[in-house]
Amino acid sequence: MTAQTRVLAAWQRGRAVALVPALSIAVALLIGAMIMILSSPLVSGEFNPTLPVTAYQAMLSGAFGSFDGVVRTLVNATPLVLAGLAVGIGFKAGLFNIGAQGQFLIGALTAAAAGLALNEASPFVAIPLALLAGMLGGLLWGFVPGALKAYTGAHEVVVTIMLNYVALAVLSWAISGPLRGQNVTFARTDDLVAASLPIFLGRDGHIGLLIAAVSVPLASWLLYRSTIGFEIRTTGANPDAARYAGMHPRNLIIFTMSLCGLLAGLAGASQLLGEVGYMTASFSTTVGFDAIAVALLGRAHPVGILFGALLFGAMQAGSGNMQILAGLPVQMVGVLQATILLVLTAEVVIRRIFRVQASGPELVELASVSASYGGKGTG
Amino acid sequence: SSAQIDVGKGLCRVIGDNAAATPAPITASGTSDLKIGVVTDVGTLDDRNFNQYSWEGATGAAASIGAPEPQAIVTQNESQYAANIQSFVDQNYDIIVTVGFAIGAATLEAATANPDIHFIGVDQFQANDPVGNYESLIYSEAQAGYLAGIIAASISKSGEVAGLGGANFIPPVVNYLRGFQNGVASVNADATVHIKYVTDSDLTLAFNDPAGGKSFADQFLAQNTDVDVLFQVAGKTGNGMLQAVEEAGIYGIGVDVDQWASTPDSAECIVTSAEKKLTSSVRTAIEEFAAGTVRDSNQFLGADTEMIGLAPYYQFADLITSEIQGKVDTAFDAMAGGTLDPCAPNACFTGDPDPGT
Amino acid sequence: MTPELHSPALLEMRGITKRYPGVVANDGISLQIRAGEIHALLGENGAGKTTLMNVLYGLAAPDEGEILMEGQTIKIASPHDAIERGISMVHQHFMLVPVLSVADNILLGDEPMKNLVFVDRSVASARIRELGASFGWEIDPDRPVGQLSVGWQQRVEILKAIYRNAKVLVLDEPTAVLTPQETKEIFGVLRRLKAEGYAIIFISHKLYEVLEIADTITVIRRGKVVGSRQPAATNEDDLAELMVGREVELTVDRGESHPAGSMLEVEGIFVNDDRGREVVHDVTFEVRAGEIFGIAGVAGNGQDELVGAVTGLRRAHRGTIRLGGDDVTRADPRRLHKMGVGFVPGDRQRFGLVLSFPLSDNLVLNDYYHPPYARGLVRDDDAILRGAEAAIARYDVRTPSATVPSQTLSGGNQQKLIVAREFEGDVRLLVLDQPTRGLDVGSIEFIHRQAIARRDTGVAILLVSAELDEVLELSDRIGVMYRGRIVEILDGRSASREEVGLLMATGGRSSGIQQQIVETGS
Amino acid sequence: MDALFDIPIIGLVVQFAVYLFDQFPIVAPIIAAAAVPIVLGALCGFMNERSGVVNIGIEGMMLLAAFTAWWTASLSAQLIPTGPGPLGITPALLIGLACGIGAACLASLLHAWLSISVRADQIISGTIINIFAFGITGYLNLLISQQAPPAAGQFSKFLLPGSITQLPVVGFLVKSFVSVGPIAMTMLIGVIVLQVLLFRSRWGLRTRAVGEHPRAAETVGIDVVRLRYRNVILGGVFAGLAGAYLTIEFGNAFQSGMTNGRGFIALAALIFGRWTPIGAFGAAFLFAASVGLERSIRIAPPTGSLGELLTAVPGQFYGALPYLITIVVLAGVVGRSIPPKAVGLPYEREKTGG
Ligand SMILES: Nc1ncnc2c1ncn2[C@@H]1O[C@H](COP(=O)(O)OP(=O)(O)OP(=O)(O)O)[C@@H](O)[C@H]1O
Ligand SMILES: Nc1ncnc2c1ncn2[C@@H]1O[C@H](COP(=O)(O)OP(=O)(O)OP(=O)(O)O)[C@@H](O)[C@H]1O
Ligand SMILES: [Mg+2]
Ligand SMILES: [Mg+2]
Repeated sequence: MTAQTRVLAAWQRGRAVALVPALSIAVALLIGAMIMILSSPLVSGEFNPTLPVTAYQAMLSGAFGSFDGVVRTLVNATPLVLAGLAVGIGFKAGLFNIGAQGQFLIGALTAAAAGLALNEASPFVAIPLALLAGMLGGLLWGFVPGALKAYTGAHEVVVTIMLNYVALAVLSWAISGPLRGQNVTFARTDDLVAASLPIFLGRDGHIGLLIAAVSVPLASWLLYRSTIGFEIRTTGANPDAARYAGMHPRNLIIFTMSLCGLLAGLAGASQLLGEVGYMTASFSTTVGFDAIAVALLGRAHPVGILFGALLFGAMQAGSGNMQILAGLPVQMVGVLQATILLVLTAEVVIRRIFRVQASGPELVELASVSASYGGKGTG
Repeated sequence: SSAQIDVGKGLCRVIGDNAAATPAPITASGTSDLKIGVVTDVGTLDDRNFNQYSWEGATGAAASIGAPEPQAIVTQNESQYAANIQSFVDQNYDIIVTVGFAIGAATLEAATANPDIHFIGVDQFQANDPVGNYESLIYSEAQAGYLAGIIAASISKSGEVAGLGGANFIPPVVNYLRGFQNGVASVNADATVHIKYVTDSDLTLAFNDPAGGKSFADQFLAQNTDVDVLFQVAGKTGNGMLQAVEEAGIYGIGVDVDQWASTPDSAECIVTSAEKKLTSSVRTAIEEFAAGTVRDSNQFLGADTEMIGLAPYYQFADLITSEIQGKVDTAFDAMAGGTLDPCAPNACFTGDPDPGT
Repeated sequence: MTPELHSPALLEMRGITKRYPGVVANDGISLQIRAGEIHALLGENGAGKTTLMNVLYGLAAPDEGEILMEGQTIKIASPHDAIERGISMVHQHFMLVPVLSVADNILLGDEPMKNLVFVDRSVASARIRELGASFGWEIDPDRPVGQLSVGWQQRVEILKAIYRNAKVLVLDEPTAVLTPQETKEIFGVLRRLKAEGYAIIFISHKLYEVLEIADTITVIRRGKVVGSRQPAATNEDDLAELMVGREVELTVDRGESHPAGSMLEVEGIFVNDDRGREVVHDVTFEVRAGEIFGIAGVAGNGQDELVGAVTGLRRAHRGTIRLGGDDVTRADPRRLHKMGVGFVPGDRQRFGLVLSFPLSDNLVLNDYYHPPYARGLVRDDDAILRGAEAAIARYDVRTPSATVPSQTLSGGNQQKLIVAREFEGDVRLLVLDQPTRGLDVGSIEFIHRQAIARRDTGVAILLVSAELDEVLELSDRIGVMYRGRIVEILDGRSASREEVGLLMATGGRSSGIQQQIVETGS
Repeated sequence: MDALFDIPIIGLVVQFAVYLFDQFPIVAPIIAAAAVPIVLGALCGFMNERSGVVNIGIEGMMLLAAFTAWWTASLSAQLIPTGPGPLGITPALLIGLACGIGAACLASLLHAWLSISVRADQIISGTIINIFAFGITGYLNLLISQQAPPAAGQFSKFLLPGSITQLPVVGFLVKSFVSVGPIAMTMLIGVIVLQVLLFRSRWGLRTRAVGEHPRAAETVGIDVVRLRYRNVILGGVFAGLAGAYLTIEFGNAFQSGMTNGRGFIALAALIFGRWTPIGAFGAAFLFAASVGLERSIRIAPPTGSLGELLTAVPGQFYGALPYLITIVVLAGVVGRSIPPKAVGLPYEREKTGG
């Protein structure tokens, strides 16, 4: 193969993969534009057909218009990548992890606890240990539903929903009790000093970014190149066959849920140590829930998740400008995200409209997700 | 006096032809090209609380100084505080109002980094060397709660009143309620005051769950049938509590703003509200800055500056006798003069979660 | 007996063509069926028999062609239309809802109602009992179907089809899971229905059955009708050749076996099923290296659980299992595999394959973790692919490549894939559970040959099959399983069909009266 | 009695039992009222999942309905200002209720189209509905709040004479289930009717068949696609009722995001209740009762040694209590809930089973 044909082939492959998502996003933005135009009298008191242009321009400039904006996009995407993997890898094992939210919070909490304990230590000690603590905290919060599913059959959807709420209670207890800071006026910890992640890129590009960046190929490797990944995917696609093949679906369920928890916990730790710098009893976030959308957007594939997280991160980064310059309520971002996901999901329609051929049996990837919610459970 | 409504204990009254004082339309006193931005706390802009009233203060100020319409960025999670402030910085805004104590640290950082921008922090406090371009507004909720307590003790027939809060680890909530408790005690030392909180952990339940608030208050009133005055400090969750008050036919007391006007659906039962004048304090801070006045970095806002107080009584005007009003006025003046501590004998927020009573 | 050949056709299919991506499943097929006729369809796996019936039943829309009933063109767009027209079908795979009762399954879609909303189960139950009784079946309409043996499920399917007062009855491989006795019984029913004027389409891979029951036999190959025969004017070899397009050896010559020492020893084991009921009681047998030990039995007599215990998918709660002298009673599938146990599972799609995975991954399903397919935790995709291509070639798996998902393979090729995986390597014991279920003569021949070849290399083979002929053809010794026990072990070469069939059906060698006693006694 | 209280450990148990016995009748009606939207949400899930369609979009459907019901009721109250009739019914509220149900049904139609016709992953479809509902209701609510219409009021309770609601032993049951508003009544009726229909009607039989083995259902002439569409859209009615309950019966105002996870709790109740209406009802009540217990310990803690013990525990523990109880019961008692076999699997008509 000459270099030229190789480039051509790569281009064609890229086109095949990216064409439909790109078209879908375009269509979704059009739909979003229509919603904006229709609601413009409520925004500015008069009908304003150029509102979408203003809004999208503002968003784009916020997310990509400056170096800092780009970094902000990356920083926003960081926890989404990690938590998105926490949901996506679960999907691969046939597990629906609605609990990334709770795992995220517990991870942030345990990272904060470790960081506080090591506030006097050297960053070279404090940072790795705090991150590790975050991972372990999240791991525990994933282990519980995994073990309950494996040994009692308790549906992970129920258990993880419940554990999300329990996490809030644990968090509040810890922050207003044992971890409360010395000189603070409300329930929060002292500032984390030694364990806070160094900034290496622009204004707020902390090294959590690198962790997320590395986690994508690692997850890919784990799922598609390692034997454990093969076991995870086999368990997800056909737990009976996994047992037959000498794998141990119960252990795999526990392992995978724990791994998911670990990733979500790492997301929490990275956001806490890299962005916030202290923990409050009301540490609020929607990362765990956004992660579900990101994982679905990325079709549970690590690379897809990366792109999904970047998209969501960019929208978040641009949302400030959208509010300032277009005066649109922040909820418009949610509307746009839902629309993008909708159009991508109904991609058959997009294919029909734009006459794009399907590139192959790629839907297989996700086939086990909702199936595993139901009758195909593991014994 | 207005007709009673025959529901529950029958204490609520038909509103009649009372009307909320419509604020005078603001006329611009000149023009200004100051760009004003508001970064809210986590939540929504229409929370009928901090976010909304700070925002209204900003729009009011913009109108009065003739500045362009302010813009707001709604924070959706705690990690975005700094980024949202930065968005305004990047757009070259002149005044940035940040709302809520939790955003204080990010505000301080931004103020230090951007000495040319004026920051106003609602419900914030600078403990260390205050920064010149950062004005933090601290309200004395305890004083407002104290006044509400005087009213509650005076109008209660059973001598049993309640203060229900959203979360027991949020300082303003605890301050309101402990002030309330002290106010009640100042009038009737034998009165029973229940202080209860919806949650110790979940802020959504605490402030953003009207249905949960109604359930909570329903249950509270079912288990404490003698309570006939209820003061709530719980944001939207509190709005649900006011509905429970209405169904129980007892007296309710609003919080933060004149809830008789802001939650008209429960107005029949709202005797008054413990007000903290968010809107006018934010507006004043902006107007003063625009006028070039240099003010203290920590603005303690209380009775002395009339930034706390009680809302009108409307249909309950005749319930509040001049004797009661006299007690209110006396306490107000004493607090303004610094001779009355609303946080005694029961201490206000100490940093620990308030266990309630 | 034979209906008038010139009486007008009740049903006619004309020039039916049905294309699926890459396959022409039916290619201009025409067919005529008269009332009172049993018309058999024969053909290899994938010949298009089921597709043709799906077209008739409204489950598949034909690309070309038309259907006529009593001379009139009719349109059948859905099963609903078909049922309206008096067409009923017993499908190749059970179309029963396991959690529903027998009665609910039968009346589903045609429910007798009371008070406009409620299903009138009492009326239906009475009718079902009555209908069953007319065939000599004692049916409990309230039992969940999932609790019935396959034989009884098949009877329920037939009742379901007849319950709707059909004129045309289609039976797609109804006897595949039945014992000879049950098949006889069903044939009795079919003859009676024929006499009542039903037009019956009967599909089977078993040539002697077709010869026994059919009035007309139509053979389909690759979607085309390749010939029609009267039973009297043909024989099994002729039909097989017509089906496959070449000469087929219907029975593989099993040759001489030279058993050596004992490889698998099963001693007094007791095993429970999923619901915790003990369904294998005190089973003892051994399989020697270089011999095929067949277990015959009607499905649902504890074979699944026995196989589960031997392959490590279940635990025997009493007794011991030894492999080459080592105690493996509590070994898990991984350990057994390492010790040289190959296992072709009965439910290939549930246990044997991950349908969404490529062939290559399926070929390493239980060897993915060690060299040459993996080093440490890292899979070696090249080695996996090379291994797969070699296996595909060696076992003649028909597929465009080793990387397509295995769900795109035909059933026979899926089974060959599993055989390719399990027969390879240092195997000492092969457990073959229903290895040829649903396969056509060509595939059966292939798999039987492979099994004998492995036996001849000294592998011990445990063959479990509800297919009596298969057990008889291959086994050196035969254990008959009945109600969780091995009731007798016979010599494979001298045992007769009738003898084993009777043991399978009654657990004993005596006549029907004693059978009653055995049944009520347990 | 007091003697019993002093026995170590057993005494605490006895005290706890007495405490529950004392407080339960008082709190029961409040528990029931809190359970209504959860049960209704679970009924929506029931309609979907029994016919083989996963629905994790209950939350979003409820939120859409809550907003639409409230908004349209408010708008029509301005157009048709009428006094309330029995049960507080006004034309405006009825219009609101209808529109709320309509909105949830529209969302259900989208869900049906994506899950059944497009054959998309059903979990994605539900997620879309959740995100969209959260976004659009928050967006519109903020935009209209500048000129927010006054609320249209709310349905009121069916008032019975005190002699009935004060009856010993059963009075609280009457108060919990009979002396309630119209939507809450619908809930109870819905549970009973659906439970009966599921096992005894033609619709129920067919629904179960389609949820377990759609192909078998198709082969007996049942139109799987149509039945699924119908059930999913009908499920929207229950989500609509659940949402409307929050804004025009239990309360009378809308707040952005006000369902606060009740739709997810409903999903949990459905799974917990093993996909039956009665089971979901029981699970929702267990959950609401746990919340009631949690609040009871905050509001009116028991006295005596039990009270001392309970107040010594950090308050957050009680906040987590309802969720912990759910987990423990699910893992310890209920164990594996076996879902309808075909749930989550898109149905393709012309697909042969290999
Ligand atoms: N839904 C479908 N999509 C694609 N191909 C199909 C479909 N249904 C059947 N086919 C193909 O059509 C051909 C005929 O299949 P059919 O099931 O009719 O065979 P058959 O004669 O019944 O075989 P068997 O003896 O195995 O039951 C096969 O190649 C099969 O793979
Ligand atoms: N559902 C399907 N999707 C894609 N391709 C299919 C499908 N079904 C069948 N095929 C293709 O059609 C080819 C022929 O399949 P078919 O079922 O006709 O084989 P067959 O003749 O029945 O073989 P066997 O005798 O082994 O069962 C398969 O090899 C496969 O590539
Ligand atoms: Mg085939
Ligand atoms: Mg067939």
